[in-house]
Amino acid sequence: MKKLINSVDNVLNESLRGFGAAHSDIVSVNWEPKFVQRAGGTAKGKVALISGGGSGHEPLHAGFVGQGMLDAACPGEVFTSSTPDQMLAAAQAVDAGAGVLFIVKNYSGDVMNFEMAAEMYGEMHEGEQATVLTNDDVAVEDSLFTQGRRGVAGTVIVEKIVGAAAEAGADLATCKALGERVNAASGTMGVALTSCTVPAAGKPTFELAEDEMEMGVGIHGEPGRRRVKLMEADALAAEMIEAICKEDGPRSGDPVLLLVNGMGGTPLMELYLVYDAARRLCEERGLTIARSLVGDYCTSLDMAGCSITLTKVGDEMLGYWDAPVHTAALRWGV
Amino acid sequence: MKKLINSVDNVLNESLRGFGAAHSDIVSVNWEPKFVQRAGGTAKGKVALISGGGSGHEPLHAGFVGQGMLDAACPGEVFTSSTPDQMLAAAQAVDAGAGVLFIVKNYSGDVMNFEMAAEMYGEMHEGEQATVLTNDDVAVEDSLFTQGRRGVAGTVIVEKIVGAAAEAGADLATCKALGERVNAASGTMGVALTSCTVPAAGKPTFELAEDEMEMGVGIHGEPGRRRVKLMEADALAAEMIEAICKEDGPRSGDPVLLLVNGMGGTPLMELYLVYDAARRLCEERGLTIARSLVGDYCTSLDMAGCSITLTKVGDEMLGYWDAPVHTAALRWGV
Amino acid sequence: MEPETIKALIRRTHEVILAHAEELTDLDQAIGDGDHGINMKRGFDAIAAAADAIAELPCGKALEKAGMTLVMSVGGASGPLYGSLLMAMGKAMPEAPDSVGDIAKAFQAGVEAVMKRGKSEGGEKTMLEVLLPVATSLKDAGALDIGVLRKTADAGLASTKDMKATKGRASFLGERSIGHLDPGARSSALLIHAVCDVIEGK
Amino acid sequence: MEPETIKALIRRTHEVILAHAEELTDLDQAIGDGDHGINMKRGFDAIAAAADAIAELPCGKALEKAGMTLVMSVGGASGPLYGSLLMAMGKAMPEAPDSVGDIAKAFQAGVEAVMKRGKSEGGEKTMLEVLLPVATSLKDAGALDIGVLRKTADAGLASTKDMKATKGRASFLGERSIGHLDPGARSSALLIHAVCDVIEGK
Ligand SMILES: Nc1ncnc2c1ncn2[C@@H]1O[C@H](COP(=O)(O)OP(=O)(O)O)[C@@H](O)[C@H]1O
Ligand SMILES: Nc1ncnc2c1ncn2[C@@H]1O[C@H](COP(=O)(O)OP(=O)(O)O)[C@@H](O)[C@H]1O
Ligand SMILES: [Mg+2]
Ligand SMILES: [Mg+2]
Ligand SMILES: [Mg+2]
Ligand SMILES: [Mg+2]
Repeated sequence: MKKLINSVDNVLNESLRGFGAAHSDIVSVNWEPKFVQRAGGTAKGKVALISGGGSGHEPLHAGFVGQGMLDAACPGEVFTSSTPDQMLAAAQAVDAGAGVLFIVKNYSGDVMNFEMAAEMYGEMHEGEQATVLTNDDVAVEDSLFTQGRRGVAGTVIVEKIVGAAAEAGADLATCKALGERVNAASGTMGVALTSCTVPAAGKPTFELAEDEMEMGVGIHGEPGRRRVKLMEADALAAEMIEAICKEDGPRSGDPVLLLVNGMGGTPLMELYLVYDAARRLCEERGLTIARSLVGDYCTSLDMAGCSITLTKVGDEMLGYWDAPVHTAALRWGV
Repeated sequence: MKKLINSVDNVLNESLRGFGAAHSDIVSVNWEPKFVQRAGGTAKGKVALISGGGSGHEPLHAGFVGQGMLDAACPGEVFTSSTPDQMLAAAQAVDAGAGVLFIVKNYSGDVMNFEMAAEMYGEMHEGEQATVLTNDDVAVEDSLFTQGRRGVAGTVIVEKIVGAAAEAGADLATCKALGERVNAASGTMGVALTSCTVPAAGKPTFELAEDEMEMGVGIHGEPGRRRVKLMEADALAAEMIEAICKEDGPRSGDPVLLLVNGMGGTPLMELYLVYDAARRLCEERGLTIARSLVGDYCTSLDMAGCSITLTKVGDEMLGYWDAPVHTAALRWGV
Repeated sequence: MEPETIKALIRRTHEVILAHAEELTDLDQAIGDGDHGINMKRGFDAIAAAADAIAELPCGKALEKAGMTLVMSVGGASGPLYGSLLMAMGKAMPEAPDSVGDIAKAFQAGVEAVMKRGKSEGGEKTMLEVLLPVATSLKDAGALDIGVLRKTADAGLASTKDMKATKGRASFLGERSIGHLDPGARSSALLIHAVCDVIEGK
Repeated sequence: MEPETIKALIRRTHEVILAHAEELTDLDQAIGDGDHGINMKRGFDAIAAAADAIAELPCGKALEKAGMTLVMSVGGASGPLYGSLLMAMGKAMPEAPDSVGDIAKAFQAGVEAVMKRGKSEGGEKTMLEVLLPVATSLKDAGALDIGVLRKTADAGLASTKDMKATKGRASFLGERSIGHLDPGARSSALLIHAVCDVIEGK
């Protein structure tokens, strides 16, 4: 295993300390228990947004804490949901009287830990709270008979849009409803060229031959739909966009937000090339690319690969997307 | 070779097309010959900044075209300096009456191609022009007897600071002198955990064993000072910072800008961990970290690894660093 | 329960988890995300670190505290599930349990808490494949039969191999989850064996 | 010079570069950045594409146009260097060269342009290790001796192996550049051989 680390036991702490120091103008880090919150605190009367989950997906979620997006993020160990004490402490720190919205990716671990935190918070506080579950990953078929779809890169879009709404004064119920609409309007499909390696495991999560890819891979290296032979970017993007559009995805005439997301080990040059392919394919389908985002936003450690997300957007969502944001990983308008 | 591409011959064109489409609010792409310029053009009377060089270092340089930084960038083939016709056409397009400053990384190919372009431009135009050569890479020892040091990630800092000065109305001579001062104040050292793979070559530029690193690697996969055994991040950062500070680097009491730059295949989680190590080491040396930047800014295709840059900065440079910038890869204050 | 017995239980479960952490992670790499061994190790490290404080408590409270320790240190799916198991067992445990029936009842309450927390039942290729039959076997037993307990756990574990997962991370795999043991079922079996070891005085 | 001769020169140099592109890239991977074969291929593809237009021109202008084509298509170090070589040769070539002396003089002018552009001289482990001795050999020759030309080029190439590079990308390697042939010297030798092939009517 080749990683820029000291010992496998300190990866999260040291990385988080570096993150906090590099962005001390935007965030502050609380250590026992671990959570990241806005340096300036949450404005009184604003709905507080909290997300979190396993680490290894950087910049998700701590990189999205700041004006116009999250109020706090609770980083768990690598690929392991954070624990309820983190969420509880974060909620106490950022609740500004308008309630707390938990944004949770749909994994059993995340769901259960956030549920426990919400129960505990409910027992201790009068304040309102609500949860948005994200499950944008279209790779999981038959989702009715399982845990359901996974929450992946679409979560970033939910956090941005709901973050802007909260900043604009939307109340808790409105934020929750909006988050659920953004999630429902989003579909993501991922592909891996190489496995990721969990530091403490010390070896790749799965093996791929030199001529193989994993189509529909999860952001924890969970196996996907099927193992396929290496494909050209155009064919790859076509299969991914087909999978997104298939069920309830965007149709001709729909304006969409197109996110091409790197998995951590893929250079920007390739991501822009995939974006080029995705854009052409969307246009062939009659979709209008209203906004674009290309880069590493929801990663899987050192995995090479990418995901494509399409979110059907209307004017309201676009307005929130364009609203000012000032976080470590997304910044505009300020 | 595993890459998200169609054919090796179209990597640059397709990636550049994607880049242009994803950032059409910031840049426009000219195709014959290839260069990227600001969407709005260059304001009359502003010194025009042009950089360029081989592709494969994204976001360098096209990702730094925009308000407060470059006016144009000329992307060459992968790892191959761009050609004089590109620079010439770019200069003609962005010269706004206050002259053109070429920012060139010190490689024989880049230097010669820019020289030819400058000669041709000089023959055709009355306008002034000047060049800043960047050579911040401290890995090359004995630089007096060779081509000299290489220009690497410090180039980003030169482009940002001189870009802000040009935006503020500095004239050509001032911009050139400032660029040379920033370059002289910067030192960079890189390390590779894995080789990069040039698409057209189809195989890794060099081989590293599972327990080896290349210390002092170049951003084209040029071999470095020596091959070493895998080190912990702290030891690695210590050796890199020692190399930077050794000759003419920052001393106790100096305020510095600290850039931890990913080589393309390294996840953000590891970069922040290296930043944490670098920060501690700088503080032990009595350096004051005035500003920080962590991310992929000057990459080497899919290479795993990183570089550390320290730039000694005074108030003038800090003012320019903090000035608004609106490019695809760096954005603040707007 | 004697503090020494509680400490022995903590020591033995910790030992067993440490010894099998890599195996659990390997199983989780095949159909999950490769952290189950790491998660269990973190949780049982935390319990071991709190052993003195836990051992002072009455049996029920000790279980609750151990469960809460898991919840607050493990994360992932296994943290809330094993945490709920122990916390619910603790709540249901009489102050001085004096029969297999007491223990069976408490264990049953724990397993139900797992099902509630996980919104799951038997046959979904999870730790419940071990926990449910062990609960039944305890309930049905007149006296404690360690051999039967061990066999029941092993059989439950083995049964996960040919199952298709419909809960937990492995469910994303659909058919491809078939042919692998479930990591959580393996850790449950290990823990049952560890408890049996202590009862047998090993 | 006959258009057909120019076309034959273009065809043969193109063929040879295509056939050895991978070898050139391999050499450049060892002590450079692994693109020399790709660069040369791009340049000679461009010349071949312009063959008709180039072949119509008088010898000197044809060389200039071929050189400019390299400059505008290759990039890297080799583009300006080979470009300068051909452009300066073209400028120095009489309208109708009719002696080895004419060619020797033009070639000498080309090599000097390389040295000026590259700020380099012999002994630095570059293409000049081939170009310089070939220039000398041409100058000294009464009549054209193809065999000598080929040997001179090969010897120059071979000499780069034990040299330490002090120019170009390989110079960053210091001592570690020793033991490898220089890719640019190899492409120069290939081009000399290609020209010899045409002269010999191959
Ligand atoms: N809903 C559930 N009900 C019961 N057990 C579950 C459920 N979800 C997961 N598990 C168990 O948890 C185990 C995985 O634990 P672990 O790897 O620590 O967490 P994670 O899946 O979050 O990485 C699975 O092997 C399974 O036995
Ligand atoms: N300053 C120089 N003078 C003469 N030849 C040089 C010089 N720099 C580089 N070369 C030649 O160019 C060759 C490398 O060409 P190429 O790989 O195409 O360009 P780059 O080094 O820019 O990637 C070297 O092998 C060497 O022969
Ligand atoms: Mg996990
Ligand atoms: Mg090159
Ligand atoms: Mg797991
Ligand atoms: Mg080269």
